[in-house]
Amino acid sequence: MIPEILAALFFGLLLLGLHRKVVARIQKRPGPPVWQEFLHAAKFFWKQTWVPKTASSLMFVGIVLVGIGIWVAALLVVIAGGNILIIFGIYMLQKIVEHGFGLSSGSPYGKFGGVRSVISAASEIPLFVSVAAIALFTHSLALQDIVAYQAVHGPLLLIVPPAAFAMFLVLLSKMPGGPFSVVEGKELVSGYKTEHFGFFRAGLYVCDGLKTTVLLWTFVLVFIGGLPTAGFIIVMVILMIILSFTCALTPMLTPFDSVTLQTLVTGAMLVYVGCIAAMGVPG
Amino acid sequence: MIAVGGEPFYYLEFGDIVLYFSPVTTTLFVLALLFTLFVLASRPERQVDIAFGSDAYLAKVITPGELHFRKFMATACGLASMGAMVTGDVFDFTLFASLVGITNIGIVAAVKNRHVQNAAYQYGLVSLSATVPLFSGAAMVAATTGTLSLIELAKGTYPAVPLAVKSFLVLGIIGEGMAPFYAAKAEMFRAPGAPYVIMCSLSSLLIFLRVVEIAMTM
Amino acid sequence: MKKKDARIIAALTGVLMGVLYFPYVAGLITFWTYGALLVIGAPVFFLAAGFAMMAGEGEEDDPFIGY
Amino acid sequence: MIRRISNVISHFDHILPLFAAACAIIAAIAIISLPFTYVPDQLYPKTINRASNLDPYDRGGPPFTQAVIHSQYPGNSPSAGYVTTYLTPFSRFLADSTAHLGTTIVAHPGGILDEILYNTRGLDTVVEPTILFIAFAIASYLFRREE
Repeated sequence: MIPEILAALFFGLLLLGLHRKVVARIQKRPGPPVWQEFLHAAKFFWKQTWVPKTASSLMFVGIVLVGIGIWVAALLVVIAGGNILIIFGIYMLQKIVEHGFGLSSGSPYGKFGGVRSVISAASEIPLFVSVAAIALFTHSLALQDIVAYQAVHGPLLLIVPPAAFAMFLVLLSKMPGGPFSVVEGKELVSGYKTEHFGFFRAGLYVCDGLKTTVLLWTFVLVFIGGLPTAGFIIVMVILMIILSFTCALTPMLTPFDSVTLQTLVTGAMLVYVGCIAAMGVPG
Repeated sequence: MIAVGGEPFYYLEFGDIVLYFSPVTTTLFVLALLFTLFVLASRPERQVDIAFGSDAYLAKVITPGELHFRKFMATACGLASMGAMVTGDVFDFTLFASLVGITNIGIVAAVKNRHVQNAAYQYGLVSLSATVPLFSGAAMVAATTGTLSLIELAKGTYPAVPLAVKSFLVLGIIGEGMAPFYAAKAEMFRAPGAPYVIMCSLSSLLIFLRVVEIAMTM
Repeated sequence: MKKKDARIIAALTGVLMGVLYFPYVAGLITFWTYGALLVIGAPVFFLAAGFAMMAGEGEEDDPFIGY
Repeated sequence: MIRRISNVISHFDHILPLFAAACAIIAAIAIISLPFTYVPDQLYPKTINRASNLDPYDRGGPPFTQAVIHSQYPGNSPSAGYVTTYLTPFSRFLADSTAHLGTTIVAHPGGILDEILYNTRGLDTVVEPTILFIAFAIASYLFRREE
């Protein structure tokens, strides 16, 4: 399992580097090298670190533990083909981790990042509607059952495209620089990350790397199905490039505009799922 | 039956109310437990504010009395969410949810900040009125199926719960602080005392996750 | 945390995770037992290693307030 | 349009009307989807004796014996049905002499908590008073805060 975790971490950081590269090329900048995020993580790990004077020290340190722990757990659940609700539960916990990072230091900038992250809690709701849509077809939420269903009936991407779109929006809200990424807006210095420096920040990069891999992998597993390893890598890279294009070509919304938009999407999804449920599932 | 949360591997019986530990409920339970331990063990941060007009800044300090009260409330909130995570009974779940709503107000009730207090007041009104759809949802589950036990409902031998009843239940939980009704909750986050205010958000997220599981199980 | 303690914790968790990998591959301990160990051990190892190597010695600093 | 909506939802004074509107919509959907079928095979059924002084709370039968309760898992609570009709002597006196006492949760220690909750539903009896006491704790803290 250790090799898988390290591979997922490395791959996720590379994907984030690719994201930066693509966005930079769209903006006619050369952009950093693809392994830039990895270099960042390594650089931060070897910097002198301490806990700020005003911080709630246990929370300040503990939240890094929680952040890394939950994403390792999420990765293990994906590897084992476990329940998709657990993965999404962990995904929602990422919100709490953001609050913890932002609020525990006592810095006003971190605080703003944390409050922003509460406001953007709407980004999770489309997720559950798409889960409901999936459950209507597969009658199970275990990843291995979903993959097995798709092996028989073809990818869910073609069966329930709106659910895939809703989950795509969810992925988008976790990408740096996307339209819904209000938590990391540039006017907030570094948002919730402001006060975590040194190896705490390196821990944050570990979280980000694992998170990127887990989320993209889950998306591919749920909506496209089982593939050989090379296939997974190729599809995830393609998905990442699509996400990067979306991020680069859309403006960032204000916090409550992003809430409104996501709520409207959720409403539309609810109507859609209601229609499926009312008409009965084919097959 | 849709095995939404996976097969339970342990049952804990309190009379008719049976707590069950399936992979999903156990994960949520452990997370609630973890943050409750944080609340118990950690000291609050001193929130730094910039004093406008000069280059001074001040750190807000939480007094011991306020600290104890908020720690108590946040712990109660953690216990309530832990209960809500594993309970196997619809009515018991709604009780835990309303307990979470009340303790959330308690967490920020001690803060001497007019803005936060106003937000908490509005939040309190919403979570109060949310108990109406919440409990009526539970009551209608009992009326339309004859049982309240999720374990029995999951077996599929009872009549299906109408969609409108499920929406009542979900709406009641959403009123406890999920989108788009959490504007007050976000303002409550401006209160100092990081470990305690985090409990506000954690409890409503966890309870929402759980109600999704419940609505899909029924 | 004292640097010495951090070093001991990092070494302990690192060795534990490394050593138990072999019985896991051999099938002696289940996936989820070893998984639980990793979920707890990996972040602890990471932070303890960080503390052991790079913990600041001097007085703590104030948070960043913008100037 | 989106901006106008977000202006409304961003202000916490607006969320109560917003929530009320949401409740109204769901209630309207519920009314449209009526009738729901009532399942007569209910847990905790009871026959109401309108003549009793304990009217809505009287479960029937003499005190200190086991009332008939249809519970979900009878094996888990062999003593179910005993305490539902249990009254302390003083409560018994109140119940015999007036129709208006001993019917609320705080009326009298040993009075009737709630005829369904009491001892048929183990954990609920704990959670429900807890909610009350937490509410009392908040209220008393706020009241005494300035001292």
